[in-house]
Amino acid sequence: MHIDYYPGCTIKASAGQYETSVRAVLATLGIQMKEMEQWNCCGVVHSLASDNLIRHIAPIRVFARLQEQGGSEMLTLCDMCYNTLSQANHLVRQNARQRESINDFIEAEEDYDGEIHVLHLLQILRDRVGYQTIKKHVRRALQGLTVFPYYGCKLLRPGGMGIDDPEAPRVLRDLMHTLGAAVADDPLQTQCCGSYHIVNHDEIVSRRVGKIAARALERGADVIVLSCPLCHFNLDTRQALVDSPLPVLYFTQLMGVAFGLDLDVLGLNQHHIDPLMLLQQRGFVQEEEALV
Amino acid sequence: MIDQPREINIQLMGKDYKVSSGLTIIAAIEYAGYKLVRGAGCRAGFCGACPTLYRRAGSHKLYTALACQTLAEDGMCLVQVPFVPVVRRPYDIEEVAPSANIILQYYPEVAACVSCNTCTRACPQGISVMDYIQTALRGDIEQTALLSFDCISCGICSSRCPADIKHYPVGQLARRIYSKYLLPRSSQLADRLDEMETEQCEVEVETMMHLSTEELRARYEQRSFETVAGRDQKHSAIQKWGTAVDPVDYRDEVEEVAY
Amino acid sequence: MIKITASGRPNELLRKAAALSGQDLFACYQCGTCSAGCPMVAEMDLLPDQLIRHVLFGMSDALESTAIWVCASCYLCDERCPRGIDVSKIMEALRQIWLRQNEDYVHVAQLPKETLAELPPIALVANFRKNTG
Amino acid sequence: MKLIRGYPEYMRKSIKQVERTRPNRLEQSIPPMSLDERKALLTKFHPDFREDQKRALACGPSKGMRIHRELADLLEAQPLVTSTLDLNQIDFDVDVLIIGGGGAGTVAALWAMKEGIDPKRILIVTKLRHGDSNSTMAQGGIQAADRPNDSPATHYLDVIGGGHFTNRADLVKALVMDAPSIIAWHESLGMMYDKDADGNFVENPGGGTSRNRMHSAKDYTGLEIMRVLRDEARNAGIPVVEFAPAIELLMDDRGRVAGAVLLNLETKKYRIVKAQATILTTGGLGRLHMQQFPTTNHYGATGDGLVLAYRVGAELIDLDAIQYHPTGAAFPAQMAGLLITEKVRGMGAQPVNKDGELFVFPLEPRDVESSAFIRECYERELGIETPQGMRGVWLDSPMVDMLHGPGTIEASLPAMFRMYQRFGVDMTRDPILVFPTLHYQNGGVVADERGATNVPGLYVAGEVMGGIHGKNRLMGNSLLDFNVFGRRAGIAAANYARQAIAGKLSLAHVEEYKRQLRDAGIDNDHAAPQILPEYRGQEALERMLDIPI
Repeated sequence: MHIDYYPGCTIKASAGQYETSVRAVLATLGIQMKEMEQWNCCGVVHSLASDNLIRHIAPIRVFARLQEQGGSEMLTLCDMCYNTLSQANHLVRQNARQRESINDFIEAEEDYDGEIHVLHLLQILRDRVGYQTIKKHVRRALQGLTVFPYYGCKLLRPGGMGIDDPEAPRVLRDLMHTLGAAVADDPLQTQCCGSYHIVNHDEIVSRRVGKIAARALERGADVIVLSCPLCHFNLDTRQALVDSPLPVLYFTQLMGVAFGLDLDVLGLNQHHIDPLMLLQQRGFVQEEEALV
Repeated sequence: MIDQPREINIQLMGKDYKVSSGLTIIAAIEYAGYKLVRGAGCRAGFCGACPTLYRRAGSHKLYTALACQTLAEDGMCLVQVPFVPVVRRPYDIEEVAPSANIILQYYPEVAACVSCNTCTRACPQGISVMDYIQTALRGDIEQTALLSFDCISCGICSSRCPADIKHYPVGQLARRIYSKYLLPRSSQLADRLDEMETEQCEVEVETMMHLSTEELRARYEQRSFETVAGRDQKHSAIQKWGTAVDPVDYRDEVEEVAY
Repeated sequence: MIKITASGRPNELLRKAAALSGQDLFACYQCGTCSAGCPMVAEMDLLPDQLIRHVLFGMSDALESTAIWVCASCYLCDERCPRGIDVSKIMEALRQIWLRQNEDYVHVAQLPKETLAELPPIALVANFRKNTG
Repeated sequence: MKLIRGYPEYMRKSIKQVERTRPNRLEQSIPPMSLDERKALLTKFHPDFREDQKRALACGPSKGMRIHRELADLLEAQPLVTSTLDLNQIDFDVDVLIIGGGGAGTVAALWAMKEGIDPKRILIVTKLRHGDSNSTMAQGGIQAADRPNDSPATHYLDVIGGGHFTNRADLVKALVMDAPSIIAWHESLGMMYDKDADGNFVENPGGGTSRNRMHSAKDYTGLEIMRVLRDEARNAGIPVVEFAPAIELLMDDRGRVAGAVLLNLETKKYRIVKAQATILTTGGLGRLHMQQFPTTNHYGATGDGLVLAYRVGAELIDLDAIQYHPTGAAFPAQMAGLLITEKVRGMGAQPVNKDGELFVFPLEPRDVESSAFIRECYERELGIETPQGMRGVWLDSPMVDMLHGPGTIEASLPAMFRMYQRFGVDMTRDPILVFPTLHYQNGGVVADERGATNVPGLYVAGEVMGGIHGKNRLMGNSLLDFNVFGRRAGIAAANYARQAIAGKLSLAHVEEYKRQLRDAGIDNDHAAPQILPEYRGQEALERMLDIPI
């Protein structure tokens, strides 16, 4: 089976390891990603002002282009893309007047009426593939590894848009359990990492990240997993305030380790905080593999 | 089919003029009596000196075009844009090796693009301007270079951008990085430059220089011609080009008549 | 109906904030749940519930507060508000009111090249959308 | 007038003939002319051989040289300023002044800087904008012998034969020997040449080349070269004053060129530049419209540099030979004179007359091909007359896609395709109407291989320089020429500037030239340089009052 795939800018610019690990994991599960042609940035954040229509053009243009290309479902990996696209889709479906204005402006071959279904990768894995199938592909169960799932904001909220219970999400926990890992839970898992303040107030991000990482450590975590490239950047580069920084991985990288996939496609060497040492110590990765 | 009257009415900067039909905008402005200093360059669509903003009778839209490449129409109301301020950031080409963020470092406002596509719609070259700004945002230098190649730096895109992006320097930077760092260097050229170190080439040229005109002519007429690579050799019109068709010394003979 | 504002003039700030956010600010009964859950309160000068109050009174300091810029639209307050108010939309409305009267809140041209070299595009795009008009 | 897909009905009838003969023509061409045939054709039809259109220069260093009368008028016109002009206030005091902001000027500036001149002590002044030049408009390519089956000596032979053995050998040597290193420089600057997967250049033939050595960037080669050079000059911080043509050179009391008088085209204020060395890179003269030919040249190509150089005593060469490019657009009128690159014929399009007959071998040298077009239109009366009264012959462009596959024109000739499309003609479907157009100044100011003229302190490069191409330039050698001699002049001027100390500025040479004009009995009220051509409508000019406001 194949699915139309919307990558988003950051996946291409600085989160290549997420994309390559996803491709490898999905290939193992028999799913091919077909990157849509000619796409643009989704806009990253949904505009919350009632009249700021120009800020909705980006995500809706993405839909209009996929519609022109004959797609009906869209896979996203990035939490922010997922959130922005879903909220824009919701707006198009709910607000006929704004839908019309935006369609008039976009001048696509065909108006976009909210027909395309946006899916986050985690939804595919949970709802389409299923944990049972995933379990069948586990070659090296992650026994003895304690994982701190970090959801952040955009995967869960606003309520109607999220992929899981906004206050008590479990998708990452269940997935990690499927891989054989132990999971450390904490309310900070769903709290903001400081987001785009990294641009001009990185001290805010450092404080937020410090707090989250310290809590993860307290809970006995060995590693943080997540799915958002911005959270990843913040957590991976701003743990300076923490005494013993925790490696931060995309959840698909751990899936790849558990599936026994080639390390070079998993991009485990593309992190500020090196995860390889830990994975070697725990015996999930052999030393000669890690050298690749 | 187009039916145009012999004379048309246009407004130049709000003033009415009657001009002959069938003229380009630039020629119509001159016909009306303006001597252009700004707003005219190559007059052939290559230099970007003559961006024009105009409205058409019966439309609410603001259009853009190159004045030398667009026909003046009856009812047009237009102004030429003498200059679009587009601030570029200086860089050292030796120090801009490709990385995902290299363009964002110089032009971070690329990230302000709202994908409205106004730039693309305004571009007189028909370039997908928004798409190359988007590929720049995601660090795809190759696509940015390829998509922006036909740009003539007229700046119309930047004059219309709600996000204040400076488009053409973005394309320029991408093209130079792509060509310098991502395209492989020519090994043939490198070989020739090595060969020229040995002075062999110079000796050959010096030999030519010391030949009499008669000897040169003889060599010229005896040149062998390279056949045109990659062309359809079946076609005679093409094949002919691979033969000696070039001029010889007729001019010298003729000149004796001329002076 | 008598409307009381701090200045005695009609409350233009409230009118705009309500229109842009689509929220009924009068619905707020000042329970403070939003502020209690907000991960950013440590960085804010006025807390979210205080901001709403200030807007209701037409106090222009709401627009001068750092809080509206610190809010990163994580939607936690919206999720928890017992009165169903989308506080994040009020924050966005206040940012928009400020941005439409002033220059950009963050000046890109002043961002150091070293910072720009490492940032993911996603951070820059989000920052632009929140902090520039 | 009714137009059907861009053409009036009567032209459509002729196009039908072209379509009718096309299947046959796709199979066969006609042979090139013999030398005798060429000679007869040229003397009778080439515009350069119309002696009634030429006259001898009456004064100056090249007195007696027979040149086109439009150019002679210009060289014998009155200066725009007199020696009474106040030269005491120096507005720019620089080491190297470069007059002309096209390719040659920009290359010269970059190399003067590399030679050690502080970029702030270099000044480019230009009539229009930096980059407004024929350089930008060059389409086809740039020659350099860098493939294994080629050599600088082969290039040399092609150049000198193409120039009918009238070229100056030392200049040709410089041209061909420098060519590979110029391309290497461009490669290091990041110019986006067409390359194959291995990084080697895609190289095509051109009229008169025995090897494929035309490096190109689609059909925007000059644009690509110019915009990268300009970008590099901007990175270097080299000052440029735009809309400020030089209207006279300045000399010092020891007879050396020492700067120029600039005119701000918008305020009409003059400014004085004092320079240790001056490089003229003012380009060509197409906008003089010799014999009323249209031109491919940019708006500012009015031969100013020749005028300025001649007045300080610089010698001229080969100015009797002007290049008429055979394929200028003849229809629609809005495109009249615009260049249709030789690449179109190179890719298989044939020139045919109104009956659809191929009447000349498609790839004769430019001057021969042009003469054949003129003969077809004005002697045999087999051209097609446009509604505006211009005559032309068909260039059967749809053949390109038929020979090379659909989409070739759009991919390989995007500028051509786009230009015709803008004016309602689809060149992939219908032939295009062409007629010779004024293209290039073959000759120019005499200079040595460093670009130095016979006047101390004055250097030249680019189209304004003569001798390189002799009487006829080959395709792809003008982009090369401005790079080679721009670099050489920039380096030589930098070295000269380091030693020179310009003395007191003077315009005495202007008075001297005026005296020579008087002595020669020339009494006219033309003024030169012309700066810009006159295109205002007749009706508007007739009622214009020249009132200072």
